[in-house]
Amino acid sequence: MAYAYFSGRDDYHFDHQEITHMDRNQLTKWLKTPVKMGHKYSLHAVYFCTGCGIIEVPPVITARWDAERFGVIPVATPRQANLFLITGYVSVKTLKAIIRTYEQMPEPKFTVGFGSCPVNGGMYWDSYNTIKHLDKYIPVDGWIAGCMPRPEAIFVAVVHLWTLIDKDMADGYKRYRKDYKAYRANQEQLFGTLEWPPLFPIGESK
Amino acid sequence: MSLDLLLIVAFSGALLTYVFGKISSKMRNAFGVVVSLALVVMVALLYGQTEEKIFYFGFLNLPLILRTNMLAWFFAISVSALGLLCIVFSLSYMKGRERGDFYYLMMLLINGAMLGIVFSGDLVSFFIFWEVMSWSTFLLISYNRGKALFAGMKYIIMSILGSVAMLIGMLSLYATYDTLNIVTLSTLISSASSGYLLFLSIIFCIAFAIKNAVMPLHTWLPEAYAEAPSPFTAVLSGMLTRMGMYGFLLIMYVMVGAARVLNLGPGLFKFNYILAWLGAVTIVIPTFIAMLQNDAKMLLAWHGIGQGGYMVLGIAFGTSLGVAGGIFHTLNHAIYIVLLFLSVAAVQYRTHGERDLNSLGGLIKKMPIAFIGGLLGISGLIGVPLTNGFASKWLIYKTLILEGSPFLAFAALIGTWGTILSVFKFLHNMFLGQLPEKYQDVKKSPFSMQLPIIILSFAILLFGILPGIPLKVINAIGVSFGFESLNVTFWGIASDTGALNTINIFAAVLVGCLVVALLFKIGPKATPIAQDDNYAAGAPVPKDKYHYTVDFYNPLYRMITPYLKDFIDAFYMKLAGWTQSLSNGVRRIYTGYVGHYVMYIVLFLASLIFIQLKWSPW
Amino acid sequence: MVMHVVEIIVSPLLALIIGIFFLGLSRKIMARIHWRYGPPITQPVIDVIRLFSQKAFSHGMMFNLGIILSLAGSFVLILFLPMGNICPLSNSGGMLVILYVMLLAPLGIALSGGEAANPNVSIGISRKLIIALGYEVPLLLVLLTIMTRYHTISIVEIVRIQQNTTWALLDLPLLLSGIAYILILPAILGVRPFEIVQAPQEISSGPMAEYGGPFLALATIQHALSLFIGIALFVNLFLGGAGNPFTFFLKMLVVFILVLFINAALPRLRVEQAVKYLWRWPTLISLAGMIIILIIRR
Amino acid sequence: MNDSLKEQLTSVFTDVKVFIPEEDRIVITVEKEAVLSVLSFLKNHGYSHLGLISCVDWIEEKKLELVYILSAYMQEDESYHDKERTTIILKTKISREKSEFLSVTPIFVNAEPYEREIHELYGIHFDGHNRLTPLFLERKYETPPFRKDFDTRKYVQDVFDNIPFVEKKAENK
Repeated sequence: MAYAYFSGRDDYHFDHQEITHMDRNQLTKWLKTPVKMGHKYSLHAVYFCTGCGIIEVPPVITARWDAERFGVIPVATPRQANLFLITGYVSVKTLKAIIRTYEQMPEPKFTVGFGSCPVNGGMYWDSYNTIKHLDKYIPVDGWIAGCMPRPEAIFVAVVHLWTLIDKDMADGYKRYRKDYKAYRANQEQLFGTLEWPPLFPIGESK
Repeated sequence: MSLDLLLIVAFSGALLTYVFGKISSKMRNAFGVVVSLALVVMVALLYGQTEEKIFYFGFLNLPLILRTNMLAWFFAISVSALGLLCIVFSLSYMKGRERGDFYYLMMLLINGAMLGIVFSGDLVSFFIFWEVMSWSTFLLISYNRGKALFAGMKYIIMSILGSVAMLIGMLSLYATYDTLNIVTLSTLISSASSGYLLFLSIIFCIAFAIKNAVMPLHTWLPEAYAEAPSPFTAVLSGMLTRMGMYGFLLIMYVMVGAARVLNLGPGLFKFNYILAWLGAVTIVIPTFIAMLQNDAKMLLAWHGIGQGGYMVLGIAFGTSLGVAGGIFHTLNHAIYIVLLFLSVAAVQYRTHGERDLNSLGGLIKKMPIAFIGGLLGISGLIGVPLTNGFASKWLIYKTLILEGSPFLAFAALIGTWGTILSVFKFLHNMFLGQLPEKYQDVKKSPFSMQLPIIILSFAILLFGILPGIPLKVINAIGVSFGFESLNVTFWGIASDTGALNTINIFAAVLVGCLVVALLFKIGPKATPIAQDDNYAAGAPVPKDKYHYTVDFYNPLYRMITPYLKDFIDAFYMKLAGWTQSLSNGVRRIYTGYVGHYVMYIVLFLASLIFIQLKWSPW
Repeated sequence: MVMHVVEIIVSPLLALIIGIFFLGLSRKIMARIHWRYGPPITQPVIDVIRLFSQKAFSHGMMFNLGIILSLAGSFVLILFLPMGNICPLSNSGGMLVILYVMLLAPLGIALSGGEAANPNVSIGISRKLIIALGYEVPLLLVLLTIMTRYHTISIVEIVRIQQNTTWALLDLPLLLSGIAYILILPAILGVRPFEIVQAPQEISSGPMAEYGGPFLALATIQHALSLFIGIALFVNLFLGGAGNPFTFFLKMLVVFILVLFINAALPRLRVEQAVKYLWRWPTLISLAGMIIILIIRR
Repeated sequence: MNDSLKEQLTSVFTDVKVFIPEEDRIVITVEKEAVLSVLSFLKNHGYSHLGLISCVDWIEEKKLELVYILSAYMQEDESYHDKERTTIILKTKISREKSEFLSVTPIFVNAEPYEREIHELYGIHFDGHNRLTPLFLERKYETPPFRKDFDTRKYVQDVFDNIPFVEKKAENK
């Protein structure tokens, strides 16, 4: 298969029965859980195109694979977004921008790493300047493995994200709030000192 | 309450303030406030009275007459009230500045002189008070030396020209009718030839147009406003310049009378029609020049000129709506321009006299009261509904449209849109945007500065939501001019060709805001973050590296700048240069050698003899 | 009296529904023009629901008040616009009030965005004000022409006269003004080629750059309402309003789809280019229209 | 043409080795003292475009080799001259321990970013360069990362692998 998808969580099992299928037109669900449904079917994405992944994005959002069918559209600023898609390797300098952008997104927010490089470094596994595991610095809700994944992989990721949202398992932002101390420590261990103040009061995280 | 007592209080109060200043500054401040407060009370007690007092000082055996009526009261109350507010504001603004006694003396003197102008019932006392006002204004404009001195020079020269014009008119009137009593004159003039009336109107209107800064006689105003001490600039812009409006009303509708003045002159070139067009020009051009200013007070000064255009346009158009709108706009303009200048003064007071819009910014969190003052002030200046500027502008627009002169209406409306651009730049560059590092620890303005700002902001909203309150007085004035009475309600004008009902708008806006606020409350509460935590492509926004409201309207500037130079001012400057060189040439005659003088005398006698021999005229 | 209250409640809701519907329709039609399937027509509703559930960031008091003021201004403006036979505030100031209440929306957005010291926001605000000055010149000329022609400043009167006689667009002396209005309609609605204010590719959606969560939801609603207002004004002034809300809606739909095609077909102009264009042809045409009206009245 | 240039070079300069591996390519090897003069000579002869400066680490012979790639701009649109087709590769070697060299920014202004990059990645100090500030890298490296003796694996283990997974950290607490 041209792609594989797995969650950022260990307790999520790849199972075709469990996967949520398109239920946008079921009014009862809308009345029961409007917030979940809203988040599922209006994923406004920030495409953080760090590397080769940039090539896969244009076909996804234009006429070939029209992502807008599912309400997935790119937006201009992270303030307006709730999906953070990191496509390609992450160098140390880029990580700074990624952390800042992630912290500027309003909650709830979902992160998806696209390609092998953010997963574990991929072909840059021993590079002197590429951080290997993105989820040491910001929480990641799902991965799309492959080098490069096909554009369809993004839609598979979106479907899995629906499932995660349905099961309340897309909780990256909650983990970030909970373990903020650890994340901040990791970031500072890499960069030395960060020039922006902590997002949450450090003492609060337990 | 008698008028002479009022004026005695005004002038003696001014002198006593100066004397007390020599003793202690606290006493001086207290006494100044008390005097101006007393003036407000006394004027307020005059409401609705019509009395006339005649004094014979044996001055060219001309009587000095004081009289009051609705028009005079209307101007007097705004003069005294705004004067009081500016004095209160000055208390902390002038603290620790040199020549404070002189400042207060002049402020109170100008106050009294303006009261004298509006209460004087004959042209002699009118002229005397007018001169007192002009000269003390000159002294205050050049209060801080340097550029201010030059501005004051410009002002006093043009003001003297105006006075000369007025004097000529007075002399001709005296020669013709042998009296300068306004009431008597108004009855006598009605039988005069229209040519003479045209001459009178033009000669007087030159004087008043200079004071009211109607184009092309506006050039003294920008520097004068910019350089004068800020609280006095408020008085200058709010009331003193508008004495010109009082003069216009006096000559056009009191002396000549509406019936005659509205059809002076031939055909299309009627006197009032040309005046209206001058008003329109005065609206448009200064508004667009104001857009190019980077100096807060300069920007407001150009708007002072532009708004004066609305008033002239209103009263010159000569319908009951128009005149009412013109007079009402005088009051409204006084309120919001004073408010704006006081806000600027408050900012200056805290930022060490910083006036340059490009080096201010982000002061909203530091000086909220000043910001509210600025916001309401510009809303009034634009004429946003529910602020006072809207009501008066509405009257003017409506009459312009319905009387079928859409081009004048277009000039007025487009002036408004130019105003929006420049005043939003004013507000944005001062209070919004990026807070410079050096203003991180700016404190709130002291209470004696906040009080006038709060009162004026309240007044703007009050007259905007209930314009009927002043409109009742103004309607009485219009009726006294012989216009038909307007159907004034508390919340506007009832009419079948489009009514104004501000209370509806107010209710709608209120309810709308409440509903939207409730809608806003649906979502989770927003997290407050620092001002500089912005999205700039993942990079931090550099602090103090740059100020991105510099050249706020750069694309527009590039288009319109070439057409917006103050050609008139340049012309006057050149004229002044020529005059100076000419008089230098004349001065060369006085060489100081006795021989030369003897030679002049000999030549003169020789020419006399020659003439006698040739034509033998004697 | 009860009828009046009902109108006051109904007309903003109707406007809101129509505006949101237009937003969805525009996305669908644009997608089809791009040979895409496109989102469902209810997508804006989904977006708004989602946005209301997010926890936004606020830069201060003015940041909240400005957006509220702007949306409230749009709601108030709708009360002045006759929608078919519904016009709650018919005689409270007429056209002039409409002209000025149109200010509140951009002013509120500008104040709100001003407190967030974001460079993109400042650029967007200045662009918005410049383009507004650009299209106000011909717009004012057109409105003054109509008010002079029908000799009233009340828009309800204008609609009534057109209902009795004929559409202003078909009324020959006003034809030029109508053409001028059509030329500036994209600028009023802020669609391409005049999508200068919130150019997402250039200045990351300008004044909206710092909005997220409920703020963006309110901004979206405000955008929908502004679409409604711009088109409703045109329908009222030139297409003779309507007898009942339904025909009114149909007329609006036609105009809106026309505007959408323009939007899909054209690229974006620069600010100077836009202002130069607006001050050249539409202004000249509307000026000619006004002169014609003046000659006729003499 | 190339031969004529070769003759000129050999005639003017003493210690240059010029050889032509293939058509349109000239490889010049000079001592590091002569680099600036040869570059200015070539520039005066029309090869006024400095395409690239790169660096090679010859760790066995303890040398760092700097490579300057020059070419000429097209004179007219219709046709090439073979001069414009030619690419000149100028090589010089400097010592690895005392890695210092002269900046060529006086001759080619656009050499500035190239030299900053080489300074950052190979640790060569260029005299006469006005700002040798870091260009790409966020972190400080004790041995410049493009030198052959820079142990990437070890560095990665020390820096990136030492940063713990947040989940594990949370468990440990």
